[in-house]
Amino acid sequence: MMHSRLQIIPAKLPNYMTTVRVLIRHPMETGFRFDINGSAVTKNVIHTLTAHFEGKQVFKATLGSGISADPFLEFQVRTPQSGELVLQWQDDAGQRGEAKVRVLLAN
Amino acid sequence: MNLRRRLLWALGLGWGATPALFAQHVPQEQLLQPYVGVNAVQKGRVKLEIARLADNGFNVPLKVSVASPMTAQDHVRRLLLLSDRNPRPLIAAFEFGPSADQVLISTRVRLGGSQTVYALAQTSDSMWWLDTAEVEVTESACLDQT
Amino acid sequence: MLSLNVNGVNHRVDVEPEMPLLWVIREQIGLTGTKFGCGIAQCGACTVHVNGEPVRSCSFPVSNAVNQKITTIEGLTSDSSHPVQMAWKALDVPQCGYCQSGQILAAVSLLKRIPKPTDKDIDEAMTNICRCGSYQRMRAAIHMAAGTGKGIGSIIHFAGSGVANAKTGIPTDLDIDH
Amino acid sequence: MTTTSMKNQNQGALTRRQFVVSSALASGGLALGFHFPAAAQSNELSTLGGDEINAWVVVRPDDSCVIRIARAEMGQGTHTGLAQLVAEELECDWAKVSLQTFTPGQNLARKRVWRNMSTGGSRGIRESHEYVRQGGAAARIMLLQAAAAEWKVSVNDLSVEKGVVTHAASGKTTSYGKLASQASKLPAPDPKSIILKHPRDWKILGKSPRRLDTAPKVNGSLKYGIDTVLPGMQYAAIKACPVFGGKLVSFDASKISSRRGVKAVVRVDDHSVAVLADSFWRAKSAIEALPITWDFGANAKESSATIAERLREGLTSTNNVFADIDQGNVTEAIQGAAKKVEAVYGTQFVSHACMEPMNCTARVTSDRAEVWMPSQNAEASLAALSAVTGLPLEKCEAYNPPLGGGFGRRGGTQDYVRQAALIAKQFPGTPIKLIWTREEDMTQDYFRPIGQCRLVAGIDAKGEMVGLHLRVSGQSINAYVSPHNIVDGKDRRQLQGYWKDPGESQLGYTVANLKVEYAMRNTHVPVGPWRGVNTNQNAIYLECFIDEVAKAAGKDPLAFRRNLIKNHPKHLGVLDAVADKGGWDKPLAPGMFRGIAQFMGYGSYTAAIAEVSIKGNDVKVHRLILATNCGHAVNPVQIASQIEGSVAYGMDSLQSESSVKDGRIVEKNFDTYPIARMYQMPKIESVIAPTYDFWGGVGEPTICVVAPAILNAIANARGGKPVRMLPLKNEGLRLV
Repeated sequence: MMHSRLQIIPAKLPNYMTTVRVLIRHPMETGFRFDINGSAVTKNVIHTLTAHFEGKQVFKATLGSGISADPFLEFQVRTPQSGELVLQWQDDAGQRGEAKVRVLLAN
Repeated sequence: MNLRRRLLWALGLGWGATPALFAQHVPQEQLLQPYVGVNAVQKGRVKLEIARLADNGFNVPLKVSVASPMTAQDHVRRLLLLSDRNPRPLIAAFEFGPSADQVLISTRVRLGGSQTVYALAQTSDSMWWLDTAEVEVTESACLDQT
Repeated sequence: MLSLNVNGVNHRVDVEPEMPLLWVIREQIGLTGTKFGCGIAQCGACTVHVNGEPVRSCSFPVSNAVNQKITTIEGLTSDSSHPVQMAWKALDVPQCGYCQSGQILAAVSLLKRIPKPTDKDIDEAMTNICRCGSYQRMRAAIHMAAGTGKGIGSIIHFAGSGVANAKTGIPTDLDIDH
Repeated sequence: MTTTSMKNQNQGALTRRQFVVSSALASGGLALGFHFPAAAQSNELSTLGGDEINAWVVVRPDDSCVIRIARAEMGQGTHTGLAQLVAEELECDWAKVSLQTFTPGQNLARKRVWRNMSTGGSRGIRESHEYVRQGGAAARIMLLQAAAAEWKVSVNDLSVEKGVVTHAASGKTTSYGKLASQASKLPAPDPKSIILKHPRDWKILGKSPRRLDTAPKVNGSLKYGIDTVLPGMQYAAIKACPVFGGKLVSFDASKISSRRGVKAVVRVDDHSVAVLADSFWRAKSAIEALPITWDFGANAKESSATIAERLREGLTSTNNVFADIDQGNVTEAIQGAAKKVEAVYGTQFVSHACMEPMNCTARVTSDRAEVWMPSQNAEASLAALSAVTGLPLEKCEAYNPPLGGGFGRRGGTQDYVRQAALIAKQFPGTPIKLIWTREEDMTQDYFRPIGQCRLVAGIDAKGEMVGLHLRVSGQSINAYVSPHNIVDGKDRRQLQGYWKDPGESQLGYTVANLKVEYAMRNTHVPVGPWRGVNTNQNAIYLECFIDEVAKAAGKDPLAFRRNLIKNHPKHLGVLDAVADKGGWDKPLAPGMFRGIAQFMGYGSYTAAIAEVSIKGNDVKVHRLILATNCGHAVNPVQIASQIEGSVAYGMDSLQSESSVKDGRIVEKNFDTYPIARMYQMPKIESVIAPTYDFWGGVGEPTICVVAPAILNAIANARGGKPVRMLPLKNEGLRLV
């Protein structure tokens, strides 16, 4: 299973925005590469990544072969109170990944 | 059928015709049409930051933000990153709920040759906003035909 | 400390005796006209004169050069006025130019040995590599410098509809001041 | 990261001003009138004491004109040719022209006003002739407008010659130097209003003024990238895993750290290690003594034999093959033919072997990064530096002196720049000069790809070729360097020269039943563009085979070609030109044999005739006549230079080989890798046959016809026995 690196910069008042930085180890195989015998290497990219906060979807990314290998994404989610942030992703081969982090609201 | 294929088709170059030696640039109207339909697209609100030169196009840092109050009445619904020259034009699409407070995305993209990158946002009033950036991908001089 | 005479100037250098003369000239003395090409005395880009004889300095220990008279391209003339240099300029011999310091020094010592060389003499003496392939012009320039009257230089024919266009002023023959 | 400590780490820290002064001294020997930015003090480009009329032209009070040149100069005379283009429209005095180059940072700061800075694909002139001529014309118009305003006359009543403006009616004259200041303040004319001169009116173009960059090349004063000297600079020697794809496991720095001058041993990336010392020779000697453990990986099993086997499979396989041309019915045509000819040709990996080995000097601090390097594309170097250091482009700069050869090696592949930056990053402020040994240069290249080609032809009773089936099986450059450029999985680039599309590299022959296929079969060896790219191999396959077919048909090779090529008048034109000037129908001395070939590449049409004799195993090429129709002939003597040079490069296609054993390249230096030398060179004649209705390239197109012309002559000398698998040594032959 893939390994991810997840960093969050928790929200500060007054706007309750938490910055999420995620880097996922994944080749993001484009389907355009060829192997030694001239066969196309099967496309396999992480096509969806979602973020849920306290069970509610707060962000969704649909990704394609235009995203680099070992995809990196930085975005913001609104976290009005402390709670659990869950990142989930899935690739074309059906592999799933998940990372959870507890957001503690700084006061 | 991807968009480029569709274009070739429209130009009567679909089946049987030899493929272009290199991927061609897709004109803005045709690139955006599948997403915006007949709706107008305005410059503004979106800010796309990307270096003017990219070493090989495999790993190009990109930053995009959308100015929006992000209230229940006025927020960014979707943000699309599009390439006018990649084999697949849609690089990524992002969806935000009204609970988001600001839109600021950083990522790294693959660019298949020198091209224009488009950041296209739709706000909750269904309006489309656009920013573009030209990137020179410095590939092998003997190969690239741009 | 080793004592070296390069282009008539004495230098004292603190280097290992086995350090090749090339690197002493380029890095210790700071004359960069002598080039590194292969490091094994194959290409001749590093050619210098030691007591007037061509030497491939990349494979020539500096200790062998002590108390000898070393001449690099910079020391050949102060104003590029050597007949070989003049001929090189007249025929626009260099392309990228990287090998030319070595080529010119090889040609100079050939002409010193054989003032009126034949093509065969040139083939035997000019063994340096030019990757751009400026050989034909080098050969012509050597003949020019030697005054043999045998230099063929570039042979250029104009042909095709370019000739038909000649009436409109497009050159049909070599139009140069060489 | 294993890094031993660096002595004198702050040695390289010095102010910008000090640096500029010292480098100006270092390049003091440059010829007057040649302005290379050894280091740019700012993003603003100097006007050298004159007035900038527009981005391309600066005029100084003494009437001298400085022409800005964007492209890299790597020997082809690109700078001189581009200056001729501008000067022609500017109507200035050529004797007073000098050149100024600039940095990619300066290009970016002005929103890329000078556009593409790269030289490659024989594109330096053919791609930019229009906008640089417009730049010259716009400057001329502004200078004339300034005169008209001063004299209060109509611009239409003015004439200009060699920078002297005359008003015929009043007899007034003035010169560009006096008008420059006023002209520089005028708005630029609308580019659409500019009409460029017809070639019949050319005064500087089409002539052969001497190159502007020769003088510093005959006295050693020209500074190449490898000659860069910065205060406090340290030298780096590098070693990458000899097996491509292998990894660096570890190294024992303690074994060399006490050697004289050695400062540090550093891991550069996952497959290379470098030694830093106070002299390159010390760094090089130390790295040769450094114990290194590599993980060679699976590729260590690869060899020339395993690669050849994979290529052979592709010649007849139904897997991973596509037809770029499939017209008529090739199978039926060949089956029904009176005679069938079949052959398999093969070409080898070859190295670029630029005379100036790969090198780059880098200085990196936390907020500024600079590189000095030989690069065909300075913007690519700048982008690579920015990517490696993580600093934005505005904080990076790349200085690009003339190159000691490029040949495709120093374009998009900026590996040596990345390495230097990765090393320099570890020693902030200390300039690091990385030099590759020749051994590193020849074993860590992006080689010309290896290939084989199977050709089958059918001849009817009249001796006409009624069917041709051609299949290339070999490594794809695009698959290695830019897979996204392969449209719909079909890498047409490998079929360069067999394309039906006109304009660039079009097949000149018309065959009713024709199939042209490509079977991609890759290797672990890195590949890239090698001067002429795929035209070299493809011309050998087709042009040697056409001779075989002509012989089988009992036809003269020229007459056979003329019949096949008749629908393509430009191809036919150069073929006829070379036959005429080469005296194809004239008898040869006993023991001498001729061969002919034609091909198209880089927008130009080329053909060659070779005259060869063979004594035992020794092949002597006596004479080569090469013809090109490059559209417009900007500088005929420089075109001849390129043609003459292409003979050496083409001959190396015949004799050089980078072979593979245990996953690595065997030939490491010029003792085992032959390069054409003086004694091997034939007498070369250039036939320049421009038709003045298009713009073609010059730096590459004639290379591809050299090898097949010689091979066809060799086959004739051997009683019709062709050499099909290169290099020549496979048949026991050598060039003498």
